[in-house]
Order: sequence, then C-alpha cells, then structure tokens
Amino acid sequence: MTDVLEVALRVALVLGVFLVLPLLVGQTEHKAMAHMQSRLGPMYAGGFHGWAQLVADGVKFAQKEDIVPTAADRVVFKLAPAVALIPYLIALVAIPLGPGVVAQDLDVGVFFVLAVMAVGVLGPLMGGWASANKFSLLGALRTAAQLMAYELPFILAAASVAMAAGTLSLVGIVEAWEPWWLIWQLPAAVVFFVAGLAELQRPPFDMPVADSEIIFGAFTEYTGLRFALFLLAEYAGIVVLCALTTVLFLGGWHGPYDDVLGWLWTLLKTMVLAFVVIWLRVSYPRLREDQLQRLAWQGLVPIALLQLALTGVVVVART
Amino acid sequence: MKIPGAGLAKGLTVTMRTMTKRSVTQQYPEVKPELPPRSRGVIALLEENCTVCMLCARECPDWCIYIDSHKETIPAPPGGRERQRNVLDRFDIDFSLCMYCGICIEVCPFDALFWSPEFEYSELDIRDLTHGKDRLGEWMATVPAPPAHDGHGVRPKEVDAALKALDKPARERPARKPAPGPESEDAG
Amino acid sequence: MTVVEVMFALLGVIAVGSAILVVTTQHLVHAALWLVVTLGSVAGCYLLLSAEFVAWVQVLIYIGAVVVLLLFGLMLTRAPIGQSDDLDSPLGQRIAAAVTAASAGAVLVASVVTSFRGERIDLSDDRVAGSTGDVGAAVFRSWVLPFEVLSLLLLAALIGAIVLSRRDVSAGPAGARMGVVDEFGEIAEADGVVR
Amino acid sequence: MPLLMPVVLACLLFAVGIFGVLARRNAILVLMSVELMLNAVNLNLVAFDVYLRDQLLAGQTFTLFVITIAAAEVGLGLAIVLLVYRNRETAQLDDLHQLREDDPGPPDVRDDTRETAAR
Repeated sequence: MTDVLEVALRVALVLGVFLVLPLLVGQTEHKAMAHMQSRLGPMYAGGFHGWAQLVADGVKFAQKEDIVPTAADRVVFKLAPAVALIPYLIALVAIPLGPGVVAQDLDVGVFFVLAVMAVGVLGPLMGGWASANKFSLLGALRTAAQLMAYELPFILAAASVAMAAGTLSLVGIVEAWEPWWLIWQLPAAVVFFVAGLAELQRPPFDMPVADSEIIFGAFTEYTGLRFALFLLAEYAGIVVLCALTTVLFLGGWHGPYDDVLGWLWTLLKTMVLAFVVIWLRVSYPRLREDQLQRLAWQGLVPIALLQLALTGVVVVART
Repeated sequence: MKIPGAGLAKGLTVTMRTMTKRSVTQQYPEVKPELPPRSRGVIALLEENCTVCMLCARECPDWCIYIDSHKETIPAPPGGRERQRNVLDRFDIDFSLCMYCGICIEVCPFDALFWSPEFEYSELDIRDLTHGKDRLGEWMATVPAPPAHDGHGVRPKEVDAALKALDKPARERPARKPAPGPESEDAG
Repeated sequence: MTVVEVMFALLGVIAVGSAILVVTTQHLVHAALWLVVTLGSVAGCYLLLSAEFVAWVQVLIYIGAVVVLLLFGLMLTRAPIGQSDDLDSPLGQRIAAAVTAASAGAVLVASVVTSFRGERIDLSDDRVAGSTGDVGAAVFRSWVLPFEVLSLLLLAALIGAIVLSRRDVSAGPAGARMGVVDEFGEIAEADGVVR
Repeated sequence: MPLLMPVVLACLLFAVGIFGVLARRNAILVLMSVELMLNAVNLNLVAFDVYLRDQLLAGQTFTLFVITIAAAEVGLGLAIVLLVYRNRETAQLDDLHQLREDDPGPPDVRDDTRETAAR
C-alpha cells in the first residue's frame, strides 16, 4: 500500500512540476522580454504585475473555437499536440531534483530522456503535414531538416559528460560531478545547450515557425486548446532542456548545504538557464537556413567530436 | 584584435542593460500623462467673446467649424439709438475632421477660442465627435491659465509706452497709474 | 500467465496489428505513423525482455531518426493528404504477395513452434539481461572489431548519401545529366509537368 | 515467459514485412516494410540472447548493430528515392523500368535522355 502511495506521490510531484514550471518560464519570458524591450509587459491580470497573465491566456484559449481545416487529416491533426506535449512530461520523470528526490532513477537516464525528447518532435511534423496548408508543410519540412542537423551534436555532447561520469544514470552523473568539470566540459555544455535550443525551435533557431515568412509554421492552422498545448510543449521543452543541462553540466543539486537545499539549487540553476534562453531570444535575430545548417555541421559537430576526444583522453589518463 | 564571439556578447549586454533601465511605457489609464504646456487636446469656446465674425470658419483648412447666427436688435437706451448685434445660434466643431492645426484659435480676433489639453473625448459613433457650443463651452473649465511672460523676452509695447510716460515729469501729464503689463487684458 | 506475459501478448498484438496497417493503409503518412506504433511496441517488448538499453536505442534511433527521415522523404515526394490509389501493386501481384507472405509466415511459425515448444525464457530473477553497463562492456570487449567495421560502414554511407544528394559533385556527363537547376526551381518545374 | 511468444511475434512481423515489400509500389513504403523485417530479426536476436543468457550478449550487441545499419540504410535509400523522384517525378517502383529490354512502354513513359538533353 505504501508503495502505491509513494508512486502516486511521485507522479503527482512530477505533474505539479510539469504544470507549474513552464508557466513560470512563460511568465518570466513575458516580463523579462518586455523589460529588455523597454516595455512593462502584462500588468493587469491577477493584479500584481500581471502574475496571472498565463492563467488568463489559458482561459482564453479554452474558450476559443476548435477549428480543423476541411482538407486536413483530422485524426493526425488532432493527435499532433498530444504527441508534442506528452514526451516532455515523461522526460521529467527521470530528472533528479535533489539527492534522492527523483521520480524514477533509471539506469539509462540520459538515453531515456534523449529518446523521449526525440519522440516529441514528431508532433510538429504530424501537425504540419496534416494541416493541408503549404506554410504548415514548409514549417514541418524545416523542422525535420533542423532536427536531423542538431540531433547529432545534441547526443554527442550528452555522451561526453556520460563518458566523463562513467554512467548514463542522471543521478550517477550528478554524483560524479566535480566543479572543475565546468571548465573541462564547457564546450560540450555550450554545444548541448545550443543544439537543444535548436531542437526546441526557440529563437534564434526558429526557422520552422518563422512568423514573418511562413506565418507560424506547423502551428498555423491550430486554434484554441490545441494551439495552447503546442505552446505549452515549447515551454515544457525549455524546462526539460534547462533541467537536463543543469543536471548534466552544472552539477545539479551541488551547492552549499546540498543535503538539505539540493532541490533549491537544481531549481535555481534551471531557472537561471531558462532566463538565458529568454535572453538569447531577445538578443539575436533569426538564423537563415544555410547559417543554421552550417552552424550545426561545421560548428557544433566538430566541437562535440573534439570534446568527446578530450573527455576520452582525460578519463583514460585519470584511471 | 577581434575576439570571436565579441559581437554576440555585445548583443547580450545591450539587452541586459536595457532590462535594468526603467521602461518607457506609460501606464495611461491609471497614471495620467504629464502633458507638455500648450498641448493641443481639444478646442474650447468662450461664447461671450464670439462676435460671429466667421473668421475661424473661413480660415479652417478642412471646414470643420459650422456657425449659425441671427441678428438681434437691442432696444435703444434713453437718448441713444437702437443697436444690432449678432447672436450665436450654433457653433459646432467636427473633431472627426479637425486636424488640430490651431489656425482658428490664431485668427480669432476676440479670444473666443482656446486650446485645452483634454484629450479623452473619444466616442463610439463618429457623429458624436461634432461638439456643439455647449460642449465646447464646457471645455473652457479645462483651459489652463496663460503662461507667465518670459522675463527675458521683449516687453509688450504697451508696457514700454507706459514706462515712457512714467519717466516724464509728472507735471507735464495728468497723474495716472500705469498699468502693469502682464496683467493686461490682452495677455492671454 | 503472468503480468509480464499478458503485457507482452498485448504489445505483440498491437505490433502486428499496426504492422499490417503499415503495409495495407492507403494513406502514405499514416503508414509512417503506424510504423511508429509498431516500433514503439517492439521497444516495449525489448523492455519486457529486460533489454533496457536496446529498447531506448530503438526509440531514439528508429522513432527519433528513421521515422523523421521517412516523414521527411514522404513530404519531399509530396505525400498527399487522404487516400492515394497508386500505392499498391495490381491485384494479382498483391494476391501473390499475400500467398508468399502467408506461406513464409506459416513455415516460420511452424518450424519455431516445433523446435521451441515448452521452452521458457527465465525472467524470474531481477537481473537485467541488457543493462547499459553489460551491453557497453560486451560491445567494447568482445565485439569491438565489428563495431569499428560498422563505423567505417556508417562513414561510407554518410559519404554516399552526400554524393547522391549533391548535384555539383561531378562536372562530368553524369553530373550534367542530373541538371544544375537548384532544388526549388526543379520542384517548380515538376509542378508544371504534372499539372 | 514462453520463448515462443517473442519468436512467433517476430515471425509474424517478418511475414507482414514480406507482404509489404512485395505488394507495395511506393519506394518509401517498401523501405518501411524492410524496416519491419529488420525489426522482426532484432526481436528474434534479443529473445534468444535473453533466453540463452549469453555471456557475450551477442544478440543484443548485434541488435544495436542492425539498428545502426538500418539507420544508414534508410538514409541512403531515401537519398536514392529522392534522386529518382527529382529526375522522374515519381516514387513508384513499377515505373522504373528503363533498363528493361525491348520495352514498348505505356505512351506516357518519358524518355529521360531526350528530356534532359532538351533542358
């Protein structure tokens, strides 16, 4: 009986994190982006500095009509947002918050998270194809091209840190982490973070949704709740990516008093990274398709390979 | 030497610096804007000063001032004769046409028109933007006092004349109090 | 029947059912999406067989990369929404194919049933048969030569794919035959031909 | 678990794959059917590996290799299909019979050589 209770508690915790953190990131984006552009951002909803803006957005989305284009492939069209969102929820299961605070410590943690995140990208592909809209299709094509380019450096960078720690378990990696890895694994961290941004299609890698060229890419035809699910998937993706970067490269719960405050350090590092994501979005213009591909193949992949070689040499030298 | 990534870092600092500065957004409905003096919000009418000379209506570039009037005969005072005067029936300004050039105010010879800084008179129906003389008269309450004269500016002619008169020996002229310039009637 | 067996049977039914849909559906993209279901349930089978690492590799490589590639290919070859009539061979060939497949399947099933009836896979102990550490050790201790050969093969495949898809590689007659119009110009031209 | 369960499942998947390869005309669908057959083989490998408690984990290792090769195969196969599509505007395997001897051909078959020369 206690087992069932514990599982239920863990699931509830993950669900809570999944529902709260993306909204927090979204609100931070609203406010930080506004101030970076000399604006105030939302100020009304909820009273104090518009804290309830995203709740209000959710209510608004729920009220909107759910439109499916006549020529669309209805089943695929309706399924796509769920396919985009649920993998991130599952990925959160394996991410440790503090020492012993993890929903499920998996032996293949890194691999699990990467595999599940890879499934999530099917969502935009399905939605883009099923919308029966040329802009959506273009968006889906760009998504696919971008994913194929950035999946490789993403996994190579994660492999580097897994090699350094000698385990694929996320908990094991955090336990093996030492501060000097910040320097040693820095290239891998940068590659991982940048490639992850590209996988999430966040600006400046938002070619697939480039609203000035192809309206909103794969999401053009979506309205109401389904559109909201896609947006939520984007922010959940930011949370997962930042948490994963924290766990892999920034030492997760390591920090002062980490046996008590470990969860706080993880959350803090995650939120700082999420802020960086927003910061990058505001600062840089969108990359062109050729720049995008060049960055992946001529920049990130060689760096990741060099890092992998360096990690291998250091690991072998230390043992 | 050019450090790789310097441009990227520069972009980041620009946004970060902007974030730490105060934003320029005006929270208009809660906080009223601080309008500069002589803001052109709406045109107010001081009906008593209007003589129906029609100058404003004629000078208006887009013909948005409509004036109707009739003549009225004032009964003769004892020993005098009858006089006629114009009575204003209608003085409308259509603010959906008005382009706030202010020419009507400039040309008014009798100071019947004034700029008021009030700007919150939007309407749901465009026809309601035509303000009658009552509405225009109500705006008079919002017309700010005329700004004080600039001490470094050229003095009005009247003041000079008065001062010159003051300089003359008192016996050459009958004693008269010189009016101080700024408070004179025509200052506004 | 234990819980594991029930789940395996369920996954097996899903896998075979969606596989049949892959080869019979008239919607091109639906075929790829049903393939995702098949691959996913096969990954689930691996998990039940306690081959964890292989299962997640299956998800990562097959669903994350292969299916995305297939969808990309389908979109580039202008997969239409709705039914396409020209996906299947003529009826005669389909019947022949069905007969071939059914007889092959029957022979295979019959032979494995006669050979392995009553044999059981022992999953009772908690030992994971395919933990990451075990697989890693096996690959890099016992099978390191095939692994290296495989990396060479992958490199060759990579170069081959690049050579195939680039149009400015050879300036000879073969390259000229492929045409030098850029991709979008070519597609626009194809439009004109088809419609 | 009976060994028969995964093994029979593999046989069935393989048979479905055979049907797909033989009955489909679209090149990409044929590729998908090949993937099904490869999966059947993989399932077999893993099942026997677990059944035999192989110390060298040969079955699972080779499953990994097969998955890798399958990825390479799809990459190359799709490159070829796209090239064919680019040149012929079709991905139907039945239409690709230019090398066949003495082909009267349906009237709509395009003469590729003349076409490109005309370009």
